[in-house]
This record gives sequence, C-alpha cells and structure tokens, in this order.
Amino acid sequence: MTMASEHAAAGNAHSDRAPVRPPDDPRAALLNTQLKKVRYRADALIEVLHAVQDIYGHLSGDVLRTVADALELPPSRVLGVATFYHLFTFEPRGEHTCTVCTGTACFVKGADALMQGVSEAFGVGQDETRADGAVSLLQARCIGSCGLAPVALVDGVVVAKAKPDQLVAALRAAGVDAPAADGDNEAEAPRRSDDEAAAVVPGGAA
Amino acid sequence: MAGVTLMIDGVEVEAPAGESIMQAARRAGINVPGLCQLDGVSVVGACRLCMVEVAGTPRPRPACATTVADAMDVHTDTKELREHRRVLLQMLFAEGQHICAVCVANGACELQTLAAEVGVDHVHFTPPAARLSMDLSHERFGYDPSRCVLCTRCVRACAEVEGAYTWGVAGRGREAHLVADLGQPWGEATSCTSCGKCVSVCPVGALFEKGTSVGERRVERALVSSLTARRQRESAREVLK
Amino acid sequence: MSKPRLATVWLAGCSGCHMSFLDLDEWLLELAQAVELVYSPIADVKDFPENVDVTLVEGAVANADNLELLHQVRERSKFVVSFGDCAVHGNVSAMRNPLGDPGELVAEAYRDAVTQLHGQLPDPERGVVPALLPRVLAAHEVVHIDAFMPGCPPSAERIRTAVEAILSGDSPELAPELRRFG
Amino acid sequence: MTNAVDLFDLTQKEREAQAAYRTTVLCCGSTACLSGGAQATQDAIASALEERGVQQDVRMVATGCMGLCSRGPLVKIRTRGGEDVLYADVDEAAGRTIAEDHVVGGEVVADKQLSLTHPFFARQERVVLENMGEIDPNRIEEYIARGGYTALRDAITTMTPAGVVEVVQRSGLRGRGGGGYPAGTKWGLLAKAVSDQKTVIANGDEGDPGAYMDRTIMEDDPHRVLEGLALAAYATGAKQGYIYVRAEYPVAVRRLEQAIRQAKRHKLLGKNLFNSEFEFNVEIRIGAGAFVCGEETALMASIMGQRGTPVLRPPYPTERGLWGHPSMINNVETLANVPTIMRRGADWFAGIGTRTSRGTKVFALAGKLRNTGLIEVPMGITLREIVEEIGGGVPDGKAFKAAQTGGPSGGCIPVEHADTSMDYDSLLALGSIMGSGGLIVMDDDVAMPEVARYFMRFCMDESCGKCLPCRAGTFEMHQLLDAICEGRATAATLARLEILCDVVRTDSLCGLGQTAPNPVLSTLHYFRDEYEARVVPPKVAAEATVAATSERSA
Repeated sequence: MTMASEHAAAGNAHSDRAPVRPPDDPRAALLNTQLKKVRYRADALIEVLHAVQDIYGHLSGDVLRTVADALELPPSRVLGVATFYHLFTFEPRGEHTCTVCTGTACFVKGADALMQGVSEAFGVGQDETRADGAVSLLQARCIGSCGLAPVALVDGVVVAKAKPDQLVAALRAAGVDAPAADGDNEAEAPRRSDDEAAAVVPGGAA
Repeated sequence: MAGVTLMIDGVEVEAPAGESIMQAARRAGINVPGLCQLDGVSVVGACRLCMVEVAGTPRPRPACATTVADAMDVHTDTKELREHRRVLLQMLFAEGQHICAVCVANGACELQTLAAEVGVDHVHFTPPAARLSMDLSHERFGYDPSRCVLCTRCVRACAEVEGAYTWGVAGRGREAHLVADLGQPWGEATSCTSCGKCVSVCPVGALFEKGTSVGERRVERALVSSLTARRQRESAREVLK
Repeated sequence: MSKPRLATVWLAGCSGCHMSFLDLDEWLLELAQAVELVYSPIADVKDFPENVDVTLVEGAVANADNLELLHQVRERSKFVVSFGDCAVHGNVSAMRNPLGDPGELVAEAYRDAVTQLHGQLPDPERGVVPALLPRVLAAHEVVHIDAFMPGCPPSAERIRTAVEAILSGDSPELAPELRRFG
Repeated sequence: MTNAVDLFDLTQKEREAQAAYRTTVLCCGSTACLSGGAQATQDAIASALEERGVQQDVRMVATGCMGLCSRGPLVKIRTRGGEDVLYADVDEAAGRTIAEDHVVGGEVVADKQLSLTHPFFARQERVVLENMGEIDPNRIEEYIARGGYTALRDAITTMTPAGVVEVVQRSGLRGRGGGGYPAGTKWGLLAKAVSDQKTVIANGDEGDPGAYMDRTIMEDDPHRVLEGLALAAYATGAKQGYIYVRAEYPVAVRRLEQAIRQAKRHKLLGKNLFNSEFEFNVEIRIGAGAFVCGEETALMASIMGQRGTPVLRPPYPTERGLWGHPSMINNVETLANVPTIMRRGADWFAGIGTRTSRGTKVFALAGKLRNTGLIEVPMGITLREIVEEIGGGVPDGKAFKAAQTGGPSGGCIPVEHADTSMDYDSLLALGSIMGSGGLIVMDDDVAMPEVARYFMRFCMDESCGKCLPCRAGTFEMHQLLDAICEGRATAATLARLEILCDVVRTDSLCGLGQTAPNPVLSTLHYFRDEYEARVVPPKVAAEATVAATSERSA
C-alpha cells in the first residue's frame, strides 16, 4: 500500500462527517464537495484552505473553525497553517487589484516607482485595500516574467515593462476613481491586511 | 544500551548512546545554556543558545538536539560561542519588552539568569514600538505576549503532555506569536483544560498565575518533566507485568 | 595627585539608583575621602562641570533636557557609566514607548484621567517642562557608554564593587551575580 | 499502451503526422510572450492562413519559451527542407505579414527576422531546454516524438535500479536547486534505505525572486519532469512521487496535472510499467507562498499540510522524510537533466562543463541588459560572455557594475571578476553561489547597500520564525541596513552588522538563515566604499536616531 492510499483509507472512515453549514449557503455546498474530494485528510489542509479562499474570497474565523472540525485538527493548528502562508488573506480584497511584482529584476528596474505611482494616484497604501473597497494595492513575490521587468498585474492581467502612468490608466479604465478629495478617506482608517487578521487573532503581534 | 565516551570541555564523560550532548554535559556538571529545551517534551532546537563546537563539524551544533557519539570532542564555552550567545540573548531582549523590575518572574526568570551568566549587561538592539496587549481573559492565568520568547515549551507541553493542543504558533517570522485555539481570548478557548502546565514551563513571565505580583512566580518548572518521567516509568512497569 | 572628579546625574528615572547609592552608609565617607564629588542631584551644583573623570548616569533619555545633559556629560567626562536599568535599557521609563505618541500620554496624565483635579496641560512652549522625546532612549543609544551597571536599582554592594573597580582602573565588568537586570 | 513496442508506434505515427505538413509555425506561448500579446499574434497568423485557404497545409504549434523574453512575442517558421526562420517582436500586424509573405509567399520578412546565429542563441547549449520552442507542452505525443519516455522504458526494461544510480553518479550531475549536492550520491542514499514506502519529490517551489527556470520547465516541458521523477523512483525503489509547485504558478500546475493524466492514460505512470513489477504514481502539491518551503524539511512539512518550518537534520530525508519514511527531494531542473543523461549517456553529459561542475545550467537572465530571458549554457562559461555576448551588454551607455547570482542566498559578483567561470566552486570562492539560476545584471545606477537591504527585507519577510537567529537576526540586520541607507549609521554600525552576519550565518537552523547574510557580506566585501560613504559621525547619527523615532511614532 502506498502512503497516499494509506492516508486515503484513514480519511474514508470519516466520510460521513457532518456537512458544512448552513446547508442552504451555496458556498458551504462547494466547500463540502472540496472536503469530500480530499477525503477529509488532515494533510490536505493547505489544499482545503486554498479552496476556502477561492470560495469565500478570504479566510474567516468561522470557516476556519468549520475546517478544523471537518479535518479533525486542533483549531490552533489550522490557524497556525493559515497564517503561515502569504497567499492566504484574512480580509476581502478590493473590487480591483493592482499587484506589483517585487522580484529582483523588477526591483532593479524600478518596482518602487510603480508602487508609489499607484499609491499616490488612488490614495491606497502598499498591501492595503482602500477604505471604500474600490482597490487593493498588493505586492507579489517574483511572478517569473523577469525578462519583462518591471511587471505588474491589473486585475490579474500582466502589464509588461510597466510605467506608473500605464498602471494608473489601466486602473482608471477598469473604473477606479481617484480618492475622495474631502479627506473622507483620511477619517476612515484604511483597511490594513493585518487588521482583519488581528480580529481573527486577537492578542496577535500587530 | 551501549555507552559512549566523549570529551566535553576537556572532561571525559560517559554517556548512554542516544543521549544528547546537553544531557551528558549536565550530568557531568557542565551547564549548557538553553531556553527551548525542556525535559519531558520534544526537542526543537530553535533558540540556538546551546550551540556547542564539535571537533570535525564545520559549524556549531545545538547541544540539545545532537546525539553523543564515541570519541566526540565537544567545547561548550569558547570565546566565540560566548559572543554569539550574548548577541542572541540581546536579540531576545529586543524582540519583546523585558522589564525585569515589573515582572512576575523577576528573580525566577531563565532569560534574566542567562543574561547575567552570559554577560549581557545592556542591549544593542532597539525594541519594536509595538503595542501588545495582555490577555487576562482566563480565570486563573494571564498571558503577556510582550514577554514571550517563542520557546514553544508551552505549545509542546499542551500538545504532548496534556493533549489539549490549545496553544499554537501563528504568523511567520517576526510576526510569529502564540495563539489559543483560533486566536480568541485564552479564557474563551474551549480546548483549554486549565491544567496550568503551560504556565509551569514558561521560562519567563509570559504565562503567569493571576494574583502573583512582581517577583512572585511560584509554579515549579520541573512539573512537566517529572510528570513525563513518572509516566514513562509507570508504563514500563505495566509492560513488565 | 589630585582626587578623581566624580559626578552623578539623574535623567528620567525614579531616583532609586541614587537612593541605593546612599544606602552605602559609612562607605560613602570613605568615598568622600577618595574622590571629589563635582556634580550630583544630592549636591547643589547648577551646571555640569568640565573635566570630570567618572560620571554615573541614572535614568533613561526621555526629554529634551535629558538629551542635552547627556551630551554635555559625554563631552565633559572621561568615563561614563550607565547606572541602573533605566540608563542601561530604558526600563520602566521606556514603558511608554509602545504606547506611541507622547502627546496622548501627557493629555491622559494631566488632563483626561479621572483622578485629575485640575485638568491643565503643561506647556513646553513656556519652558515650564521640557518637551518629551517621541521615544525614550537608553543612554548608549545617544552617546558612547564605557560601562554598564544593571539593576533596578543596583544594590549598594553592586555600586560599591563597580565604583571601586572603576576608580582603581580595574575592569569594570561585574560578576554574573552582580550584573542581573531588575 | 502496455509495452515498449507501442511507444515506438506512437513515436512513429507522430513523426509521420508532423512530416506531412509543408510548413510549421511555432509560436511562443510562454507566460512572458503571452503577456506581450502572443495570443493575438497567433490568432492573426491563423486567420490570415485561413483567408488564404492554406490552413490545412500548415501546422500551428503554441510552444514553450523560446528564451529571448525581452523580444517577444517570438515566432519560428519551419519549412520542409529549409532552414528555420525566427521572428522577434511579432505583433498582430507582423504576424499577418509573416503569414502572408513568408508562409504563403515564401519570402522572409527581413525587418522582423532575428538571426539564429545571434550570440544569444549560438552561445547556448541546450540539454534541459532541448524541447523549448519545439513542442506543444499540452501534447504528450510531441514529447514522445522527440524521444521522450524512451529513457524510462530503457531503464525499466534493460537496466537494474543500481545501474541507473550508477549512470547518474558517473554523469557528475549536481543539484540545480542551489547547493550543488551530487545527485547520484543522494539517489544512492535513498536506494540503500530499507522501506517499502519511499517517496521521491520534485521541488518546484522556485522562490528566488528573479528566477523562473523551474516554472518554464514545468510549464513548457512537463513530461520531462515526470520522466525524470519516474527514473528517480525506479532507481531508488520509490512508489510514490510528489511535485511541489508554488501556488504562484497556476499554469505549471495545470500543465503538470494534464501531463499526469496523459501519462497515466498511456500507462507511463501507474502499475506494471512496461510490463515490469515497477509501479509509480505522482501527486501534485501546491504551496501557498512561503520561500522557506524550498528547504527540504520545510517542503515536506508543507506537503503534509503543516506550517513550513524546517526541522533539524540529521536525520536526513533519505533516512526519515515524508510521514517518517525515507524520501528524496530533487530540484525540477536536476530531474529534467536525467532523461537526456540516460538517453545520451553519462560520458556525454560529463563532457560538458568543468571538472567539478558537469553539464549545463539554465539561467534567468534579467536586469540591465539588452537581451533578457531564459538561457542554458555550459558550466564554465564566463560571466562576461553571458553578459556581453548573450545578454548583448548593458544598454543606455551605462557600465556593467555587478551581477547577482543565487538570489537572497547569493552574492554580487563585481565586474572585476567578470571573467570567472560560472561553476559551483568558482562562484562559492567569490562569496556567491550558483543558486537556482537567477542572474541579475546591475549597472552603475544601482547602489549596493540598497541591494543588500532589498534582499535582507526579503529574508526577513520569509523567515519562518522558528529559530531565533534568523527570526530576529534578519530583522536586526534590516534595521542596521535601514540606518546605513538613511544616514543614521556610524562606523560601529558596520562592525555590528558584520557580527550579526556571523551569528545568523553560523547559528541559524536551516539554509535560509545560514545564507541570508550572503548578499550583505558580498557587497561589504566588494563595495565597502559604498557603505563607508554613508557612515556619519556618532553625534549626527544620534540626532538622526532621535529624528527617525519621531517619524516612526508619528
């Protein structure tokens, strides 16, 4: 017996586990399908968390508890894994996203200027989502298009040999407006990625 | 089990095979500094304070996680090791807010004692300007994250000895921190059995009994170690029966 | 040969280190024979003098006055000792650092706290109180320090051992049991 | 397919089918060219051919990376009996022109043509990338038509496992992931381990910023990875394989999944391969954004669904690995070498490169260069040859200052050492490492303390936090580099930085921490004057410290 099948067998014993609730939420149904697909194997935690993020857009405390119960893992383990990997996020992303590659080639060719240009044009900080939820400015580890540096993604579409104005134009075209001038955005603190994580993880080092 | 003979700091030491350098050294009266190692729970080799030089190896090895071997030549207290330990301890002080004067563990703190022993009389790194709030939600215990040294003794005692898995490490790198269950206040962590093992193994004042004031730490650190040792002895007897 | 010129200064601290110093009782008489005390909070001297041999610095650097005095101390002393945990690493004085903006702290302490009777803010502009630094610093973050004497406060024995060593020109490094923080 | 004869049949059929076309249009469909508009180019060519009614005479192939990413989209025209013609910067209009003038009219479009004798191509030697730009990665038939899976067949049907280990050993192949550990030795260790639950793992967690060799191999020649892994399994007695892929590479995941399905269908994976007792299955595991998972023990933790924190070695994975069973981890590029080594022989492979570094190395050539992209060169080529001949030199009248190899674990090689041979040992002697193959060229606009700070920031963000020296040390080093870059540092700061480098390098638990100081050490070594130029007197530094704290708390 190979290891994979050994673990599968261990998982099969639990395939009658209670389904994710609420049953009338289509997202819960999708998650159930995913859990069944991995046969409730504890070692599939990362795959399940990817699925949760695909389905719900982000990871929340409630769903993490559900996952912990379904995979029969201690909640502290689930949170530990979820917060270890950078791709998991604890807050909903903005309607539009601009992701600047910060790989070495892009660094050498001015990724900083791209970041700053977008940040200033739309009033959104690095790794932040603007208070109105219109746009998130994120950074990516090398996306492996170094020959085209500097590179950014606007709503997932690669912009090669990018210039700041080009990104600003692309985001404007996608429908992102400049920040409100009356300082409303100042009054309302920007949603930092960490804040929501802190809600899930109170007492966490901010 | 066959024994081995090795040299530790120029002293000939006999040790059973499978023992760690740290254990062998201790029996020979040589105290190798360390924070994450705790008898009775698994070895992680993470604090790196117990690094020792082993002749013939390119870099120092953690004494807690290196098994003795015959004819091994170990040095635990060279000038270089001492200097590294001083730097490492300073890093620990700078990671949190370690203010002995107002700490429950003052006078009974392993970090404080190590600093004095190794010769850390000031800290060259700047502590972070972070605001970490205490968790006093548990009815009997408190947790001050600013005093945590991430030795994970509590995590291992909770998982391996109590079996509750309440404590875990969340976050990564410098953001790594302890969490109870899904990060809710400790008092609301449903898996916690309030057994207090985590508090007893904490080398510093991060986990403490409520109602104890500066320098009043009372719990016995050897509790978990003796518990595990007793358990192993008893189960060995069971097998013999 | 003239006697060594000794000074002690009190920056942001509780004066506990100086109290501990005074705990040395009759040894203080011996010390008085051996050195000339040229500046100290327990002596009525207005300005920090020139040509000091040894200065003990109690307290952290928390405000503009502390900063100015410490620079003066360094310029005018041959050997500067961080005296007690506040000077050594900020200690209790630095506990405000994680709270951020000192302005809020001052407001809480002088105006907003329920225990406040007068509700009046000190005004650094009028020179009544010195302006707080954004962050409390250990002495060695500001100037070079020649020796460190931890403790909150350092015990009388510790002070005596250290000062005797320094005055006799020996290594000021303290034994493990005498260099514990707290 | 149940036996080796079928594989020949399939090969034959595919070759005949390909030969039936008069013209083949190979369009680069790699991620880089696609983001440069390759899909539109391809569509333009297809519709032009359709309008002219010649589409059935022309075979259109969306291939993997052709290498010269900075000049994409790239298109290659192959005519029966003629020489290949390569076109660069082919936008929609150019695609249409090429289709009409060249494919239909037989006239080469001179102004878009790029000579294949261009040093960028001529100086390369392709082993791992031999199929790049030649095959459609979506079709197993094309891989097989170029000799794919014959190495696996021949190994299983004619060789003992020990014989395969011996070939790999004799070839001198070393790990391409960074460390350069001899692959044959590693295979031998796993082969010796006694267990019926061994696993082999392909490490596709290419985390170095500025490197994309493994991504390209996985995306554009996925069967090569599978074949390499299957050979490793046969040689070592493993039944289960895993490919651990960065989540940032979704295309690689899709292509590998598809390749596994195809291989299973053709009985190249599964039970009784080539009618032998040998059984081998492969699963893909996806990371979630953690550089440290490139480290063997962290990678295994991640495969098991845990935090990717490294554990102490020994025991080594070949003794106690995945789920406690003996396991072996090879980098994707290492495995991709193996099928060719098996087909062409250990001696042939050992004949390429230098005495201690055999074979070729794939580099992701990037930074301040005229030609950037993916190259494969024999070990022992000099840095200068790569930069000036293949890379076409530094543009805009700027001077070549340094090249960075090995990413955050590597170092900067200054122009004075540009004539050094690119091999494991020479790079190590210069204070850098071969690394996984990122090669970033810098001109004199780039300030070295800032480069060091960039890499330290990376290591700090990627430290797993388990061991103290790496968790706190990378942070403290970054603080000091910040102080240096911002004019708050004294000479003492530099001294402290060097002590920290020593502590973090010596005492860290895993390779991430042990190598994190390298970019600092190498720039301090070669460009110390740049650091010293930023040092200020103590009083100025103290004032700046006070000012900086107020900025930070504001």
